Amino acid sequence: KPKAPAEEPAAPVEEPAAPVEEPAAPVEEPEEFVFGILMVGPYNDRGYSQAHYEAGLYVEEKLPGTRMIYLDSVNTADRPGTTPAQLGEELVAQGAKMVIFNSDDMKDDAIEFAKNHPEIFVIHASGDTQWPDGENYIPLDNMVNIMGRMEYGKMIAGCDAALHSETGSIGYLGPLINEETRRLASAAYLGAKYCWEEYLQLDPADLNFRVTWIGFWFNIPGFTEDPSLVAQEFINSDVDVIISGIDTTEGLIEARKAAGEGARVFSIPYDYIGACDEAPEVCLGVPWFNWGPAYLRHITNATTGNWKAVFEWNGPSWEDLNNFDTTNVGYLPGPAVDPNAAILLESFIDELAGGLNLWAGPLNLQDGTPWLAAGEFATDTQVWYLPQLLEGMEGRSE
Amino acid sequence: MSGDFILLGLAGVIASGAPIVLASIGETISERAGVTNLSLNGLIIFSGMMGFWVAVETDSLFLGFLTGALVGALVSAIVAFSSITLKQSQVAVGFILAITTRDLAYFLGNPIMGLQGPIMLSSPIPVLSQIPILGPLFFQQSIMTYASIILIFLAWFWIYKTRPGLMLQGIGEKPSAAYVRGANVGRMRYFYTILGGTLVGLAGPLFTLSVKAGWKGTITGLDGIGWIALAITIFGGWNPIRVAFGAYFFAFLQWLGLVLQSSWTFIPSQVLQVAPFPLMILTLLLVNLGNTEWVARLLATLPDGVRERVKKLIRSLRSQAPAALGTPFERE
Amino acid sequence: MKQSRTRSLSILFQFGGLILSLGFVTVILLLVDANPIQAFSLIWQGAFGNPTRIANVVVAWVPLALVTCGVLVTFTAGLWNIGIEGQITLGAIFTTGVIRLFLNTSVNPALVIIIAMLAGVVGGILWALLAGVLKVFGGVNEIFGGLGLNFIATALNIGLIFGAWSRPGVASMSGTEPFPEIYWLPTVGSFRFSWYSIALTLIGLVVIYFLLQNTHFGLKLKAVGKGIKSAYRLGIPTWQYMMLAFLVCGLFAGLAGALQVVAVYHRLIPAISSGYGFMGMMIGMLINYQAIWVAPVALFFAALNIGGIQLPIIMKLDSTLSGVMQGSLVLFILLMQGVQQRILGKK
Amino acid sequence: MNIEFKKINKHFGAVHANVDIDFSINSGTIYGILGENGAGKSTLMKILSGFIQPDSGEILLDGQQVRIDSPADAIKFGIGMLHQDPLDFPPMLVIDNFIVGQGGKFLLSHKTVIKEFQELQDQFGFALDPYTYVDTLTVGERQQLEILRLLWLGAGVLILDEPTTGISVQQKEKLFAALKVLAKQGKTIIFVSHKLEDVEIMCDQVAILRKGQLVGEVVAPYNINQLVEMMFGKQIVINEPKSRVTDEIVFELENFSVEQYPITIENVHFRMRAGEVIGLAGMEGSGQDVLLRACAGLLRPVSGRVIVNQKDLTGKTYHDFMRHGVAFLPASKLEEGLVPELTLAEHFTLVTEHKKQLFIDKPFFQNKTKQKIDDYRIVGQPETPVEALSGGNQQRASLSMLKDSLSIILLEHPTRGLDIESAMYMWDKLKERCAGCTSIFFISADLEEIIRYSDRILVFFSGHVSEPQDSSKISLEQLGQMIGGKGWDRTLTDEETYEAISHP
Ligand SMILES: Nc1ncnc2c1ncn2[C@@H]1O[C@H](COP(=O)(O)OP(=O)(O)OP(=O)(O)O)[C@@H](O)[C@H]1O
Ligand SMILES: Nc1ncnc2c1ncn2[C@@H]1O[C@H](COP(=O)(O)OP(=O)(O)OP(=O)(O)O)[C@@H](O)[C@H]1O
Ligand SMILES: [Mg+2]
Ligand SMILES: [Mg+2]
Repeated sequence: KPKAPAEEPAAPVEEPAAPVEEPAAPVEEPEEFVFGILMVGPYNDRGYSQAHYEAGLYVEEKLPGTRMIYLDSVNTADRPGTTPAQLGEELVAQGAKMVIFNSDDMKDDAIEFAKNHPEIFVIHASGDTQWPDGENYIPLDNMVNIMGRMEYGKMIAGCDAALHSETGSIGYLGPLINEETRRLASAAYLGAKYCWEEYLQLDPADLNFRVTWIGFWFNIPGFTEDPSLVAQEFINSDVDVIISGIDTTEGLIEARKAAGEGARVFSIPYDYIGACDEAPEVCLGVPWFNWGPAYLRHITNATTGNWKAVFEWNGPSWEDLNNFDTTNVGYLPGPAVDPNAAILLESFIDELAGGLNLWAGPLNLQDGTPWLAAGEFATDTQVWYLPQLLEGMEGRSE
Repeated sequence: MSGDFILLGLAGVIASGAPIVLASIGETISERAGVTNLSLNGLIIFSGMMGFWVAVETDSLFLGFLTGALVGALVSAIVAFSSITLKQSQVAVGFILAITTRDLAYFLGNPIMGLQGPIMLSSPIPVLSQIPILGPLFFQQSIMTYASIILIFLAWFWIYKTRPGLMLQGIGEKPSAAYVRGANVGRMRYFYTILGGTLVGLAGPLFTLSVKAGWKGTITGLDGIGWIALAITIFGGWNPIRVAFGAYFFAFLQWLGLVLQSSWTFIPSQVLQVAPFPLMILTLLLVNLGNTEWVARLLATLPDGVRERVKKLIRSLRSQAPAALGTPFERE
Repeated sequence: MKQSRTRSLSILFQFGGLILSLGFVTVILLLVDANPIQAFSLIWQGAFGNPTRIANVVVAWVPLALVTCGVLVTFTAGLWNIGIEGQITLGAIFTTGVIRLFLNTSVNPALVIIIAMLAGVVGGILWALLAGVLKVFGGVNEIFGGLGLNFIATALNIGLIFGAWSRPGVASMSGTEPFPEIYWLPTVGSFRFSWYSIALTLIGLVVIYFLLQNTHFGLKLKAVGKGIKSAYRLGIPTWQYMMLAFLVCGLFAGLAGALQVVAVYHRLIPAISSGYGFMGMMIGMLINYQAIWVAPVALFFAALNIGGIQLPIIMKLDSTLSGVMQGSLVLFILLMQGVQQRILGKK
Repeated sequence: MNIEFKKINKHFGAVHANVDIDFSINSGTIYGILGENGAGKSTLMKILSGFIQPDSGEILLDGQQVRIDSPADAIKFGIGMLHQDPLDFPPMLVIDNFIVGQGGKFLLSHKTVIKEFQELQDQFGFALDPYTYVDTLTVGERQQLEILRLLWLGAGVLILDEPTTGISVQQKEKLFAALKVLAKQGKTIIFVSHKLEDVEIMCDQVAILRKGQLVGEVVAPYNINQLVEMMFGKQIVINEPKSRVTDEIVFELENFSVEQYPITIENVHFRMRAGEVIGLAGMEGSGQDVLLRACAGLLRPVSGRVIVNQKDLTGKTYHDFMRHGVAFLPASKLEEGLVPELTLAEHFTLVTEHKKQLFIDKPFFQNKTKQKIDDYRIVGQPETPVEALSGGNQQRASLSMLKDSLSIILLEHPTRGLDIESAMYMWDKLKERCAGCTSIFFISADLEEIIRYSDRILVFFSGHVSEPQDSSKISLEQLGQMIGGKGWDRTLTDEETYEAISHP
């Protein structure tokens, strides 16, 4: 049991009767630990949510005595009239001792839930509220924040894209504009620029890196730009590698179509290790999340009494980027990778592993404001709260 | 911006407008016969999912489209049955189906999310595709896009230039008069409703197998398309050519929005995305103003010469719905 | 005597519709290899299994019942107010706007909540009147005017959440920054519902019932709905009554939107209308526009929504099954009405 | 073609519209079907033309028993029917109307068809422009179009259901001439009417229906009195109404012009006195309905003024007119007069002024409705939905809903669709109101009715309005000529009529 709850200041809030009265307890195997996951999308979306779902399966396998329950499509469009906090309670009612909120969008509910349920362990994936250095610090003893350092994945994706671009035009299919999406797009740009200059020995002025935002994580006719059209527009204007930052695979599909019609176009999807499957012939690789090890660690901590409220921003395992047991983010090269480029990509990864830091000055923001002076390296908070795209990138910052 | 880039963009507009063309012309045909099929929004999603599913299982684009067409026929048959045979409100049944088929699609389509399906690629037409400008615009498209373009003219031709088409206008206009001219109004309404629904049903797989290939459940990005297609039917005044224009115009604004995104930073990006809707309302307004009483009254106060001219203008804009649209036909 | 016979016959047909829809859903469930009995009982358990769940059903019931009340008024006037989704959204936007205005002031929070809710009501009314003006003075069918306005309302909502009202730095799908708790409508114990919303809903139900059943206003609305030309000739100011119907419906929709903000989400979220508007219209059709049935049937629909949550947790089924159940129920009941009329009409 | 009806029966709910109808019609004749309103004439003809099916009975064509299940079948057998209201497509071209429904080439080609269309219409002296829209034609022209269309289809039997209502004298003459030609060609013409004079000049033989039954067949020449007795089952005694005109002027039109496509009415001057009854005569679509609606405030005048009880109401709405004591009863009851699905009691609730009452006092209105039902002898209950009332009772209900103190009642076809008894009852009630100083302004297609009940008459001819005619000084023939556009010199000024009425 966590030590924390005792000190919880929110004590006056009365316990909802549900978890206590739930008759799930009596005939049970000794100490089964049930953890629940709330996923923002469908559990089998072959994207962000599925990555969490598979992490849950991973924990079940590695830690006998644990069992996952989940609820997917947790968003108000799909579950009208519900809140993630309320749905978390449903998981508790089914015996969950831990609830994982998998999306940044559930931030407020994760906090509300954690406050109201001090005896339940809460993991908020992608949140920053447990980060003492962060801008939104709200200490809660039963909450952990986990995020993968996807910036590395995106840098590798950017490099991969640059290595394969003949036209020097790379398109980044962005979702909505916020700190996270800005820093990921910028990371991709940094990776692309580095490989373009260092490995291909080309003039950075010839590298054209464009970000087009669709306005949401996926297409909603009438509200967002149509990502298929965006991808087409990229292709029509000479972009030959499309990096996707959105939840759906329009970039890949359009590249597949264009390739089928004889063009030389590639794409790099996002989020899920199996994302290339939808169009392997044009897939250069995928930066993917591996939430398993972090979940395993914190669930183990919870069961063994070692739980501690922390903020974690976990990097890749440089020994093996695609090792399910060790890495937090990975990069799986796709079937379409050119063998020569693969060698260069490998050396880029090695450089990163060796400590190459691309968040290094001199770097200006898109509007020319100096951001990092020469020789300066960005701090974690600077990267996390990146205020604009970087100089040299095309596209909106706000 | 090079001319080539614009040309390719416009070709993309024609391709991405194709399913909307299919759907709104399908609806036009059904409404011409006097039946409003309000189920479009759910129907497109449902037929898209089913078409994709079958295409994945059989690896056959043809079977995928066939399935979509069958789904369209089936759902519109329910609309036809309840409105023609049972004489229930078309709007009510269509509305319910719009919602139910959508949820059904999401429910049944859950297991096939994110699978890799076949994609319909473009098939350039040998000689024609080499014509400058017209070639890339019209002759380097997919077969279904060609079909959608042909459909526009076919539907137009059928309605205005053939004998059965004349009767089709008749049953939507005044079924009793069509009846005494020997038309089996009920059967013809069934036929055209189902035919229209079949075309709408083809729009679904055209999305999931080509324009927005793949099935991703609720985030496939199809929700709302059907309502848009319905509005375009009205916008087009039940004339296939004007309807098609409306569909392309919608797709064009989508494209314009993203092309201008980085240069026109002073406009929030939502504006061009929603632009079709105020425009649609405005058009409906223009088209209908001539039918309203207060305009008639206002006109009465104008001096003679001006009045005649304004009247002519309004008359030319006005598009009249088939007079019997939405009403059941009863012999006695 | 004859009346009671047709009455019981009609109940028989409605029951038939219910059975058919159950059968349909059962077939769907068998199709996906699921146990229908388990699914139905899970939904029941999920809705009424414990007090928290019942409370959650009530939370969903409030906006649903309110919206259905509003929809009945427009239905009575012969109007298809499909724009109701947008009216809910505008209600929520106005409410949020007002609270944001008072956020850092010393104005009494209770007062702020009241003003904000009034503003929400005004927002709903304005959006409804806009559809009304388009219909009455522009000749734009309310279905299409309303659809267009829905899209615009949602775009406005998303535009605000990701633009002018976005949280510092992080525009997110989670909505605007939550309000401090002093601006929340107080809830009952640890439950999520508030006596205030329930009281408002009950008042709304009673008002609508009497309005439509027993008042001159209701009768005139009905006359407008059944025969607008005749109603005009009989001396009813028809366009004014149509506008009034829009107004009342907008009022209820706006109130529902306001409550979603102050009582449920405490912020503006992207899908704030939650599809309640469309669901309310379906309920209206299902109950054949009779106000007395609003409360129980809305409760039933809310229960399906909440109960459906158990399906993915336990049976790994998608919760959209609830929507399928609701839709097929309305569809089959409507079809059976048609069958009944056909059979009895032939006699 | 010879036609034989054998024991035809048709029920509409409780109404037995055709009872064992049994008779035959020989080819080459013009055969009349006579009967009062509701006698079952149209029903029988609709059965013959396949529009509806009989409950029992047989039809034989040239001795062959046939089943006519639909108009399509009827067309196959060469039976064509001209319906009471033209069944054509108003927004379509004349030529398209002509073509639609005909077999022939898949593609439309106007050229060849127009040639034949012209040839055909030349035979009868019709002059329709194939490229105008049907909604710009007069009723008579639309009839001509239908006849041409049916002949083109090869109809051997032509059924005309009340073809002379609403067409001009010239058109009527043309029509009759054409029909005679057709009969000579050996076609069978069935002519349905309740206008004796038409039947008299046209038909070789008539069958008379009453209350769904065949009362007898008569061969020309006819004894009119005998026909009347057969039609109504009795001699009709019509009591002469008394005039109750007073001196007070309640309604005035000054330089009044109004237009509604395609009718324009210009510069009408006119005054009406309390208690006066004014009839508007004219062919359907000559503008009388336009003027009547303008007088009710339903149409806005282009220029001029309307003065009601010394108040200038020009440009005001119908509801303003209502407040000043004007009431309008439209012709089509369920479309414009009564609200379908609402009960009688609900109607009385709607029309009763309630002083800011919120709730409905149900018992009060129940009683009030019962009273009105008794007063006006309406066959129905307070709970009866109005659409379940018979036509006559709907008319009575509408009348009973008028407020008690009205200055002017405007009526469109107050007795259309009513049998003679109901019609007389209507007029008794209206005249009662005249005694209470209410003035009446009414349209009727029945010229006799107009002459009998009006004090003065306004005659309309394609938008032209005559000076008021003194009804006691105009004969049926003169009026008939005037509505056909002849004899327009004989007019009285407003002042003259005033003199004539106030000092008889
Ligand atoms: N569709 C119907 N439903 C119910 N009753 C009907 C219907 N059609 C006709 N009737 C009734 O049948 C009777 C005969 O009607 P029909 O139209 O044949 O009379 P008609 O002789 O043509 O009268 P008119 O001279 O007024 O045209 C009337 O009582 C009429 O009300
Ligand atoms: N829609 C209906 N629903 C129920 N009953 C109806 C309906 N239409 C007509 N009826 C009934 O059928 C009967 C005949 O109606 P119809 O209009 O033919 O009467 P009618 O004989 O012409 O009488 P009137 O001389 O008053 O017009 C009436 O008793 C009427 O109540
Ligand atoms: Mg008749
Ligand atoms: Mg009658």
